[in-house]
Amino acid sequence: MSTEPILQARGLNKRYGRVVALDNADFDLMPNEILAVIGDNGAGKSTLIKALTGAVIPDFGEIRLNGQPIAFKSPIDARNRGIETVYQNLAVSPALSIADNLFLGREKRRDDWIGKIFRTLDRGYMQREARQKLSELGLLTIQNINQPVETLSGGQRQGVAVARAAAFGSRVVILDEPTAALGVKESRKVLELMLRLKARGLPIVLISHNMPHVFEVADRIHIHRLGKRIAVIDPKKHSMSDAVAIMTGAMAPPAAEAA
Amino acid sequence: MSTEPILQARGLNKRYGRVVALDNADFDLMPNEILAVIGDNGAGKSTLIKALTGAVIPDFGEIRLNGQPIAFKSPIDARNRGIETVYQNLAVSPALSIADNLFLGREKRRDDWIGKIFRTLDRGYMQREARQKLSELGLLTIQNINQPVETLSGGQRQGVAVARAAAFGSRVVILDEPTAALGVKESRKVLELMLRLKARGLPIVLISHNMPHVFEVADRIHIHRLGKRIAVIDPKKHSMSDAVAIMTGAMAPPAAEAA
Amino acid sequence: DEVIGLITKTETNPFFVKMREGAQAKAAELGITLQTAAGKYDGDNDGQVAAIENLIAAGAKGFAIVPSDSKAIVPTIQKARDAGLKVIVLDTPLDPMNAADATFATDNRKAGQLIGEWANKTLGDKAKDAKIVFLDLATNQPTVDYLRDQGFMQGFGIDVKDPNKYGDEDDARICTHEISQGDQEKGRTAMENALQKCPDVNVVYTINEPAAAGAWEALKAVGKDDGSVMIVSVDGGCPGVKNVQAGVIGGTSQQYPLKMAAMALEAIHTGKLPEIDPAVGFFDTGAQLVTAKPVDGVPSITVEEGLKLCWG
Amino acid sequence: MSDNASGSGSAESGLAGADQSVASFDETDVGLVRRMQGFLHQYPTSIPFIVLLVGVVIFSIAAPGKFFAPFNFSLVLQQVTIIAVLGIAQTLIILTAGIDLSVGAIMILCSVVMGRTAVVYGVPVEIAFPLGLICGIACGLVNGVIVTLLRLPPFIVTLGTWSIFGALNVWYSKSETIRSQDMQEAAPFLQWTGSLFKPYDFFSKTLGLDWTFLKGWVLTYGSIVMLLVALAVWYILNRTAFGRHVYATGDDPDAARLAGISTTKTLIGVYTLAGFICAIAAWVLIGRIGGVSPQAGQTANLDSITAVVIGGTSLFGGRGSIIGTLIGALIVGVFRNGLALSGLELLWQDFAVGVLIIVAVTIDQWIRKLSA
Amino acid sequence: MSDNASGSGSAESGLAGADQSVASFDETDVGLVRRMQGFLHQYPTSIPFIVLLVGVVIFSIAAPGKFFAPFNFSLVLQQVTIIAVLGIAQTLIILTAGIDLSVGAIMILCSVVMGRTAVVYGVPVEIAFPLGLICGIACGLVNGVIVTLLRLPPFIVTLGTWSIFGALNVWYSKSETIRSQDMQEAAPFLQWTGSLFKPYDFFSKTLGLDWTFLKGWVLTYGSIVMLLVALAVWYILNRTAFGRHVYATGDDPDAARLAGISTTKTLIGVYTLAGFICAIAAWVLIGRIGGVSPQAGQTANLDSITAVVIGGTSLFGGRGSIIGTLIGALIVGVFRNGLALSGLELLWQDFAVGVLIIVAVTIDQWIRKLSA
Ligand SMILES: Nc1ncnc2c1ncn2[C@@H]1O[C@H](COP(=O)(O)OP(=O)(O)OP(=O)(O)O)[C@@H](O)[C@H]1O
Ligand SMILES: Nc1ncnc2c1ncn2[C@@H]1O[C@H](COP(=O)(O)OP(=O)(O)OP(=O)(O)O)[C@@H](O)[C@H]1O
Ligand SMILES: OC[C@H]1O[C@](O)(CO)[C@@H](O)[C@@H]1O
Ligand SMILES: [Mg+2]
Ligand SMILES: [Mg+2]
Repeated sequence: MSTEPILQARGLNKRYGRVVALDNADFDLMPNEILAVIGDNGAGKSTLIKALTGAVIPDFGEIRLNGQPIAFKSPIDARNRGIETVYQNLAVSPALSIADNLFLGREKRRDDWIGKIFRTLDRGYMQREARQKLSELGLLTIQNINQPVETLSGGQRQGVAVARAAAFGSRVVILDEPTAALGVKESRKVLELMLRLKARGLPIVLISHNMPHVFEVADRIHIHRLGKRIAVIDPKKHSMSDAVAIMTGAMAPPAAEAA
Repeated sequence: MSTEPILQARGLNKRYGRVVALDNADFDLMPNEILAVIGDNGAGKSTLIKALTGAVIPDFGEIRLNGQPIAFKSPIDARNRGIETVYQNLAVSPALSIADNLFLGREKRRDDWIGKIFRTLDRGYMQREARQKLSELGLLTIQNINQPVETLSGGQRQGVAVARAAAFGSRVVILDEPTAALGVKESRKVLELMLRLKARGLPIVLISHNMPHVFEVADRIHIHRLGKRIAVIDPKKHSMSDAVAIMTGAMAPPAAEAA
Repeated sequence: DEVIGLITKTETNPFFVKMREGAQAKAAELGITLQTAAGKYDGDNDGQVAAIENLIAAGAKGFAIVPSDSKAIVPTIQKARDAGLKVIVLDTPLDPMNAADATFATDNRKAGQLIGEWANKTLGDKAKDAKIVFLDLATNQPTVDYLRDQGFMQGFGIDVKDPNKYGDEDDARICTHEISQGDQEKGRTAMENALQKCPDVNVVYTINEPAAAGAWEALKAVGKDDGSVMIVSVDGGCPGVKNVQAGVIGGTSQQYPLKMAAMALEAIHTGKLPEIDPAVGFFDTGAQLVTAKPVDGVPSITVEEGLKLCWG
Repeated sequence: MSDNASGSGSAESGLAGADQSVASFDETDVGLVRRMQGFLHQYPTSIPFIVLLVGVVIFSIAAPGKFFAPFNFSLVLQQVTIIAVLGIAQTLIILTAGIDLSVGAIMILCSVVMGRTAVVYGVPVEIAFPLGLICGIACGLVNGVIVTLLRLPPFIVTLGTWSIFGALNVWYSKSETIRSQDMQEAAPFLQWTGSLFKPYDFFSKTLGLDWTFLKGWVLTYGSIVMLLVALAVWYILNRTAFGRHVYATGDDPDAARLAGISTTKTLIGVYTLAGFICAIAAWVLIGRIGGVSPQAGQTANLDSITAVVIGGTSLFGGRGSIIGTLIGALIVGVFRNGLALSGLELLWQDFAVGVLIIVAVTIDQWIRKLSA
Repeated sequence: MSDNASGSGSAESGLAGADQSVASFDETDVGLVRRMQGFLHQYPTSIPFIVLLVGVVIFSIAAPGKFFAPFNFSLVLQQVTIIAVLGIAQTLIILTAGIDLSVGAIMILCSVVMGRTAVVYGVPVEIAFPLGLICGIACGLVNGVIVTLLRLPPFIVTLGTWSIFGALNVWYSKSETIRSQDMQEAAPFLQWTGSLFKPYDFFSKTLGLDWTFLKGWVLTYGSIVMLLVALAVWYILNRTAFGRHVYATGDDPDAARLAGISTTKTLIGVYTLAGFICAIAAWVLIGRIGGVSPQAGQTANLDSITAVVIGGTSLFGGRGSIIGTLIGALIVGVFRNGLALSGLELLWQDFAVGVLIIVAVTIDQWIRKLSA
């Protein structure tokens, strides 16, 4: 933990009318780690990562990427800086096909002169790639890659979103409950994928309510409660039971690690 | 298993264009049991329960409620027969408040003459009830019961849907991945709630990818694969590992119990 | 500071735009403020009601109006007169006509009659087996619509049955009535459809000159711009008179909107009304037939004269 | 797998003694700005009202003496009454994510039915008037039944019935206008909505109060009818189960159906109620023009939709309010009236109306954002 | 807790050797009906085409000899061209869940700019024509910028600019008509869209082919321009990244933004392109009426939206097609033309148009349901 954080936030605040979603929240993501963020429903986890990725503009607070202060105006800004996110509500376009969704915003053009002049898309390539990415996630039940996403099952839809983030993240990958709707087999593939990404040197943020998953892959665990980070624990030094106790307020956060 | 099933289906079929979602699927729910339905993503679980509750009209196949053939035309028909469902996509109205959503379709009128003549709603009552139901589920972070549901966190939203089904189910309660977005604490409350409902004599269908949850509460496990029921197993006689193996096709379904 | 109003049917029909220009010039001459308003479409009564009310609120001395609905506007005009405003109606008389202080208008039935007679006499013997297409204004037949249409028939020698309604005649020479909404594009479509029904048409009556121009394009497209079809119209706008010169329109009844407006402003400003023939009931600002081929017994003016008097 | 991972059971043992308190945050920052924000957030319909007030202030300066006068305000109110009533009907439809292009045609048809039946066919007004109301209900029912049973887009259905009701209007009315004088003789009741209510006289006569500040203010009974209709529909939308179903149906029809609402019944109810309100608008229309004009109201569709949208109701359904629509209608009315009095050339009045509509909604959105 | 529940780890041990095959189902049932169904399911735009054919058959019977003739078909095509071109512009906007009430006003304004600049101000058509196109682009850009930067509902924005562009039209045109003859002298190029293309002559002259079945068929160059515009926009929508962004933006703007699409750029692009297409429509309009009439096209907004909706595009955005719009425009054109030829009384023609529109879309929905 001596190195500088890749992504850092201090004193983030966000209120919606009378509801306070972020209350002076801090955040640190270190290079090449898997950081899990856990917390009760409504604790403000999703709002936190939305604030970090430009999907929500915090009322005040500071965000730094590689030590530089940044102020993303939109998720595009974050994406252009290599931060790829799977939002909890998935952010897929229901009427578009699986392949279209996977490549949304970074469509591949044909390499030949037609592509150059007429900006024609290389649909064959994108369909092949899409099929392969989904197979890697074990989503074998998808029968038709040109099916609109709205006709997919809940888990298949989540698979599309995860495949997209994994395929394109170049600096940070953030996953907000990526396995919530996934089956046993498919969840396993996503965990493997995360470890593969980490092996490639990417730091990952994982929001999850699944403690076994969290304790399996996380290097550090950020515990969020009532809009703020109340502790960061090392999964090797604490049990799941401790984590849950801290997260729900049953146990005081360990002094040293309290944020 | 000598008694007659409460809800039964034989040979259900449903295809969407070239995609076959249900392929001669069978189904049996016995009185006063918790039946778990498990299967890969896209196996057809959600389509199965939609077909059972009138949300989707099967192409062919037979459904019986208490031994009587039925053909629900819409979810209202099912609800009027006491079948209450939490659909995977939740079926909440984003712009309406939590209280409005909880009582949607069975609003409570004022008891006095004003309510009789002007059909005035008893909003105070509905708000109090809503707050209480959510507290029972441990969703304590909801600060404002008149907040539109769209402003809730993913888990809070799921809590609203579960609370609604639990409050009003009178004959069968069907839950399609009710804890997918819930935290540890909140999931625990939902499991407890299911056991309470069962104690009240209600049979319950639980679709879930969470094997520990399934094996904890289920009396029987219906395993769905590629659009059909391939086995029904007894969680006391089989391990989670067996269940997953059957569900993913790694193991042949046990002969006696194969559907 | 004296305010006088002018309310027209619409804002885009050149007829009303020129009327407004005439009024503006007069207002500048008299040193008064002109407050203008218009309906949103031809037939918009409610817009005109609001316009009158606003003039009352503005403390106007009086106003001139081209009523969109000659009956429905009457109570509101009464309200204005009760509030002390002078009201002069232009172009389209009220029903009853005396609900206004005065009416300065083209006699639309007479305008129709002029082109009807001219068409009949020009055709001569051929008139008795003419094939006539009518490009009218709208399905609901507002006053100008039936007045001109029925006037044409009377002039042409067709039994009109009910003189305040078209479509009830049984003369074999009438081939079809189509709706043009006084619009060039719709006029063309109407003529195209009419041609399908009446391929041997030789007379086209049009409600106004935009409709006539549209009809011409349709005829041209099928090679009937060779003089085999005669178009007649009403308006006498400059483009219309030039079309008479070019042989597109055979004859048109010219109206004088600038005169109507200027006279009205003068009258309201001075409070002196011109002499009105009680037999007619309104001050006829005149309608003259403009044609390059005059015929005996139908008074007309030449294209050159028409061009001097034309508007827009 | 880390050695800590021993199943959900072990994780859950941490639950014992979990904090049961509701999240709460100190509300210390209660300055004026925050309180304003809070107010606007809670009562978002007050925002178009602010925009309306801004408009009034501007025109009071732009057209001094003429615009800001009780008489002129009464005028504006009269001028917007019909569109406001149609706007209420339209709001109901738009809340269900529909659109009704036939409101204008229904209104005219019903006014013709009321007026012509009473005046031309000499049927007593006690029968002709309800007949007109039934006409509205029937038209609305037709729309509703086609929309729900054939599952067609409301745009198409009402575009079709617009043509159909329009043709029926031409057929029944024979395109004949009914004059005010004839109406007054045969069926004065139909004109009642146009007669004036003078609050000052009323209070001084009934209660003996000499409220001089009320002098000069007049209202038509039509405006009062409009307010009553608005109140009733507001009540239905916000205080009855049907109203909640209207919002739910527009918000997400699939979710509403899965939640057990009969969207069919709700939609048929909405279209029928809207038809009835159009018939009320017909009555107001007769009062306003004194008689019946079969060609009135061609821009009524667009005008009513405009009032709804300016009033903050979403064309995508599920979000909006009746009060917004009333204010939306007033905003447009104030702009048109104010510009007419400003003495601007007609052409530039049109230009200004366009600009002002955009500006008004911009301000509205801007305040909303600040108060979010 | 059952004794089996020993964490997810134990459950996952069952995964070893999981079936890796893709789900597949026998496609045995390949009767004609199923193949038809499959075809319709895959090519849903063929459905409105079927409805169009049904309309053609009906009118061929109802107006024998007149309706079913090459010449009449050419006419119908000419009659719908303007609305079809505007409909293409409108489709782009509606796909983004917007609506453009200003398309008609942009078209007129641009036709006035092209025509008046060339004929009245004597500017060479090489400058006047591009100026007209720039006018369209500028109008569209204004719409797009206001919609995105001020985040206002497109309905309001284009309602406002409709007024504004309309005022500019009155101002620049002085409401003066330009005659066909004057246009022909000063700028015949602007009329080119109205001139006739005869396929038979073309093929016999250029290729020496004597295709007699083509005799009698004529097309205006305007219709050809329409087809080219349709083709280009179809290509943009379906074969370029921009097109995918248009659909995504309309489908769910929040999701599109989160997925990293600049909905602002997409929307500005769409409105600008639509403005450009309106300017093309202006050119087609000049060809059709020969000259310039500042009061033309007043019903163009509603007509273009109608074509789009009948063509199956959803007013809620994200779903629809250009081909649908062309067919939608043709369906309305065929109905109007067929009814006009049928000899029905005008009033009942209106009635029948209303009924037919509803029936057409009902059939469309019904086939869709069967093929789902
Ligand atoms: N747009 C909004 N308007 C009002 N309140 C909001 C809005 N978005 C979020 N909230 C509130 O902010 C709080 C935090 O929500 P958030 O989605 O960040 O929680 P979370 O920790 O991600 O929960 P979950 O685990 O259920 O996903 C919740 O109480 C929620 O109701
Ligand atoms: N409306 C639809 N159109 C086309 N295909 C559909 C539609 N609805 C579902 N499907 C397909 O049917 C199959 C079964 O879907 P279903 O939602 O029942 O799966 P599931 O078992 O519930 O999966 P999950 O665990 O991910 O929720 C999937 O392959 C899905 O793509
Ligand atoms: O649309 C009918 C109107 O058109 C005119 O002929 C002018 O073109 C007017 O005299 C008439 O009132
Ligand atoms: Mg969340
Ligand atoms: Mg499912």
